[in-house]
Amino acid sequence: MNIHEYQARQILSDHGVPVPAGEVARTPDEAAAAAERLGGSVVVKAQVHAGGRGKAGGVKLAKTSDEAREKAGEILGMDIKGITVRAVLVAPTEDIASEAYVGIVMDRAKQADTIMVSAEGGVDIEEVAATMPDAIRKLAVDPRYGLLNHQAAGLGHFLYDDPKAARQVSSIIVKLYQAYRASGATLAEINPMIVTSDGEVKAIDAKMNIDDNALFRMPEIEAFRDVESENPAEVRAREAELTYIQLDGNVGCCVNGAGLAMATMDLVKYYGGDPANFLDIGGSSNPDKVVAALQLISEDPNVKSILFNIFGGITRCDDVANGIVEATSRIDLQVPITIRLTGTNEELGVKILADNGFEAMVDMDEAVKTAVERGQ
Amino acid sequence: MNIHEYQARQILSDHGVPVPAGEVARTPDEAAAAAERLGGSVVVKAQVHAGGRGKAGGVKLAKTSDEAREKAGEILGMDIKGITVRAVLVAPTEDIASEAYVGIVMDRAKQADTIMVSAEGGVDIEEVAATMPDAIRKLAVDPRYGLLNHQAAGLGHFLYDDPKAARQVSSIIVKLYQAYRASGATLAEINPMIVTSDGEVKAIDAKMNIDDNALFRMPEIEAFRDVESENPAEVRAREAELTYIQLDGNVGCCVNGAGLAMATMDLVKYYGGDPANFLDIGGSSNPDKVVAALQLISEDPNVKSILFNIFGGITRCDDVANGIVEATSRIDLQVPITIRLTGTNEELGVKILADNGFEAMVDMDEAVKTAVERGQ
Amino acid sequence: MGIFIGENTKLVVQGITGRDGSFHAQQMMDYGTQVVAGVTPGKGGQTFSDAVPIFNTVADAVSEAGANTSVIYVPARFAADAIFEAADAGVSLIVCITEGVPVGDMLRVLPYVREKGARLIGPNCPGLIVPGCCKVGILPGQIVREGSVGVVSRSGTLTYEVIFQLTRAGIGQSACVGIGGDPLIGTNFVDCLAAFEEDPHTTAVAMLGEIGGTDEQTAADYVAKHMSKPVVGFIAGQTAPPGRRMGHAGAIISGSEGTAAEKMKAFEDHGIGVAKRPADIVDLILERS
Amino acid sequence: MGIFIGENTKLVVQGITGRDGSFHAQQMMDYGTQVVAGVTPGKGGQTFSDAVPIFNTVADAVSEAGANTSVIYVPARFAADAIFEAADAGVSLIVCITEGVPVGDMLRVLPYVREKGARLIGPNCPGLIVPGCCKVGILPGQIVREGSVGVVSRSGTLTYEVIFQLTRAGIGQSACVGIGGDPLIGTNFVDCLAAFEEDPHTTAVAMLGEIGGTDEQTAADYVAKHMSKPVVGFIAGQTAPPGRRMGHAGAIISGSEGTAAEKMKAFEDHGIGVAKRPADIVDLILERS
Repeated sequence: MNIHEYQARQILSDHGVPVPAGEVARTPDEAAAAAERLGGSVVVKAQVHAGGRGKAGGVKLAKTSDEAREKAGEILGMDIKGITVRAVLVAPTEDIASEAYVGIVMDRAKQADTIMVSAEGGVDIEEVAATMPDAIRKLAVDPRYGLLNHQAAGLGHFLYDDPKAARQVSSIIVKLYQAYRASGATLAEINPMIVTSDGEVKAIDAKMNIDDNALFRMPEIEAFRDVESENPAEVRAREAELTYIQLDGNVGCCVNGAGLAMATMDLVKYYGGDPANFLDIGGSSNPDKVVAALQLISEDPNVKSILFNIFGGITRCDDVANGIVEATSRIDLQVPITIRLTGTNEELGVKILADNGFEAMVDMDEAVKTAVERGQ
Repeated sequence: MNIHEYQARQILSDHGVPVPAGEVARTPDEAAAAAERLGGSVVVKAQVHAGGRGKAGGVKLAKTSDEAREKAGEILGMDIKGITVRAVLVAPTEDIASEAYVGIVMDRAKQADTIMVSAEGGVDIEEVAATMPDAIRKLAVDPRYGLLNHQAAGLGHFLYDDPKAARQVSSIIVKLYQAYRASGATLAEINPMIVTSDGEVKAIDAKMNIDDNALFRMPEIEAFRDVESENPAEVRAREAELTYIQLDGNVGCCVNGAGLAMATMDLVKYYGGDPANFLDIGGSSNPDKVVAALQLISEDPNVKSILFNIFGGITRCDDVANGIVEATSRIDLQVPITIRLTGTNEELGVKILADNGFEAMVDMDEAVKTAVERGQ
Repeated sequence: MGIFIGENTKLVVQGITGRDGSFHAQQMMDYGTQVVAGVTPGKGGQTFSDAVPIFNTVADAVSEAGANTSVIYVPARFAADAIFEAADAGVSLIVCITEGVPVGDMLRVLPYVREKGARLIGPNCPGLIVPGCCKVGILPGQIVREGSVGVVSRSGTLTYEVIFQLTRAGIGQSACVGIGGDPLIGTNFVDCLAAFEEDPHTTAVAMLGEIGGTDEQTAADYVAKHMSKPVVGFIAGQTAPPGRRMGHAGAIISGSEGTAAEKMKAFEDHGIGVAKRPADIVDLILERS
Repeated sequence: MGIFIGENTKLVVQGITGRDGSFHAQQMMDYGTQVVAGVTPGKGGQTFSDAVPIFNTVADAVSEAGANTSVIYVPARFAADAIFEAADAGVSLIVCITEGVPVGDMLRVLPYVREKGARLIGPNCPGLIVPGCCKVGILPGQIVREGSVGVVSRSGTLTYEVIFQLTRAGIGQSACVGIGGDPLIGTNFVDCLAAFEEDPHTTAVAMLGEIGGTDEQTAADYVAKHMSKPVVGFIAGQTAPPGRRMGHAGAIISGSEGTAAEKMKAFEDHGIGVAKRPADIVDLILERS
């Protein structure tokens, strides 16, 4: 789960990371009032789950509260990579002497959380990695021992020559790691980490991703979920316990299993079609899920053809067949539907479909080819 | 550091271990009032840093608050192994179906905290270990992973056949371990851990020892220190940063280093004397410590001869010599003093002593022999 | 015969009284797997399906029923505990079917399993099967066929699909292993490839990857350096949009975006036959065997 | 010559700018030890005693000055961090002089040091010395003499006492090691006995124990089983009152009360010469060499 910058700032601040004051505003007037309270000049930053908001014009400076109202007015409602900005963060501007990057991410290959730091902060860290790899130092944290103080101190000395700044940032890294672990995060980034002109180290920006599977332990972080800033269809899918990602093709796909779902999309493309979505109904046999899935797909106006590709394992073909029958009785489908059904309880499922006027195929390639043709 | 039962109960309760209500009382009236508030019959238990208080009559039942006043009156002021009882714990009696033992102790050989449990609780666990060793199960906790849930569950199933009691006690063991680790303990014991007749598992008694070296991290536990229940001379020694244990011999010993101090006491015994104390002035060179040490020894009425045995390393002989001169000018010593001084700055130290009328020896055996003879 | 499991597998089912555990315990028994014990804390002493003793702990299942392999069907929040327990009890193979285990839990579990000298397959995997001999997990027994092609896959149902197509084409399998699709897993492609290379009954290997991570690239390198047997591969997710879960930092760490194109190129560069669609696996195997 | 340290020892002093660190760094340099670096975070770039470069981290001291051994003089609350750092930086020997390190810190440190393949001596120990060659720690250089008796001890000043008496009697030492008196230490008697057994310059060993724990009993058993060289021993605390710090549970765990009598009996039972007083060590060594 992505959380907003202001939420990540809250988590970090709760763990003792020095984060300058800041307020969330959902209207220009709120932004003006926040700027008034903060005093002096502020920065107004779009709160959206999308990268590159700066380039998109989602970050603006304001010298007065009137100016903050004006800038917030420009940013609120703006569309950044398809997502409408509904909130801004208003934070005081800082007197910046230098900018660094500090991030933690789970490294699959090393099977360890890995801390990355670079004195080249405030810019795109991928570019730093590409052009000056030595400017980045990486540290894999042994999960049995956690981040050790001397490791954080070593990163501090790598970042700053000034002993005071080095000490401050190493303490911040320790706290950032604690926040990361305590939140079930898989990513936490501070970019930039600044040193002010009077030598204070502060986290100016904050980005965190949370492991969905860990959310059950942290209702306070689950509560950060901002459904308004997500695709409404995807929100509904999650509520129905489906994994759904909307794309812009014409063949709607409903598959059990993520790997098979991706392979199905690939095959749609292979046969000249374009997948309208990724949709995994998972391993359950609940017919309600099938109904919810068909509902989601049928509401996508781009969809010209619907494809079911079900390989029964835990999922039982008869349950899926019942779901399809149930769903089509409730939804007035405007597009053709192609069904591939094999595996556990296949015969029963095929019979249920046949009894209700649906044909089922056994071969995946044949089904995909047919669905693509029907969508043209 | 030893802490009292009522303090250990507090720590355990703070970590979620089910400990029945209980109140500390320092007067018979307080005990009666506590019994009144608790209602029903109570147990009145002496709070002293000494084992075997039950056998010594320091634990009594009371059916009414009047009886609680009476029993508290008997226990308060009682002498248990040389320590005066100044407080009692008043706790409700419980309806006990079975008693078990649960303890955690740091195992030096395994270099791990080790949990011990036995369904044979409420009795002397040493006796269980001697007579029916299979009734005790031990589990060494890997410090890198901490106590794992399945390990606690396994101990629970070892203790109780009843699944509910097993589940309860394994959860208690997890919390006990957390309390133990969070307090810097080197020992935590619950004996007995009871199952009530309605199937609830509760900790009825609690004993904890805290690592002195960890106290700096835990001011709230340092605050538990009960100087009134300690030997006043030992308290003063600790305040002067000396390690002092009073014994009942006649040769007062002042040594630098614990091993040498013990070897010196052994040698006093070897030559027919009896050491009056263990006293380690440590590795520092502070003359004030020498003054404080001599003060402590000279106040012990049993001391008939005083022996200094100093092997200078970090400790400098001249500092010790200055301390002896300073101390003897302030204290009117009634007994002979024998000084052995060698090592760092030996010549300077010997000269300072000689200038002030003290003779210094180089040989440890000779010095000890002399001190023993002078004490006879 | 097969890899990791076989005639000597004595299985304990952790979570045997649960919905999935009981269903699949029966399926495995029906397939011929020696299910010697079940574990459900608090239900020790009971019997599953009139035949399998249930214990409170895996340690009991090992000492009293001789279990040497464990399969885990417990809910996600208890899965890490279950893996710790199995490793601690001394089983040599642990197969964790459970989906949705927190990454932070797996971070702690993996070094523990390694230190105990056990092998973990999964989590979030369908398990493994040696056709005609033994199955541990949830792979449907009816789609496999005895033969000599090793199948290793990060997916669940996609694995079934490929096995199904192989079997329909008359190509049997020596063993099929689903290693799981989570970011942190106990057994990776290289482990399975090495086992297939050593297994005398395996003559070729089909490897099914997915987008994300770099395990396929590492495996490709391993194939080029250490394998004599032909390997063919497929990557699911060629049309997937850039991953939303793995941020920029992840790509810097791994030095890769984890795209299907990268992985397919690694396959090609290291002599692995690249299937554009699952059905191509069959042709490639026939060509190369 | 010697054990654990020698001509090839290149020492980094952690806490070199502190009171104890600076004093003993100078003492060690005067004795001839190659002190190649000091570490004090934030003072990197400075120089100690006009000769020794100071670094911010031990890693820098290893990579830039070639340190292979570390000695630690930092305050107790930072000692565990310092040991972690030294082990992580790859030095092969770490000598921790610091007294008062919390037991809970040591519990975490010890497996880490072991995993990194380093040896830790201490904490709360005087360090070690190879007479005429190299000293690491705080043992006074003027009381030792080159020779062939190995000395290993749990104590501080008692070690000096015994060395002093040996030297006065004309008996030199091959190496003297103070292993420290804390409940948790990195190197125990057995480790040192094994090293002395292997060391061609050592002909006999004096072992100085204390009450508490069972390390001396384990050592006695080791001597009987694995040592060809004569060993003599002394236990301090024969007249000590029953330990106040170790409760009943500790005795059950260790199967011992840790008394001097038990330890002396173990020595006797395993062929170790038992000294009743420190001075007896000299006679026993003369008898048995």
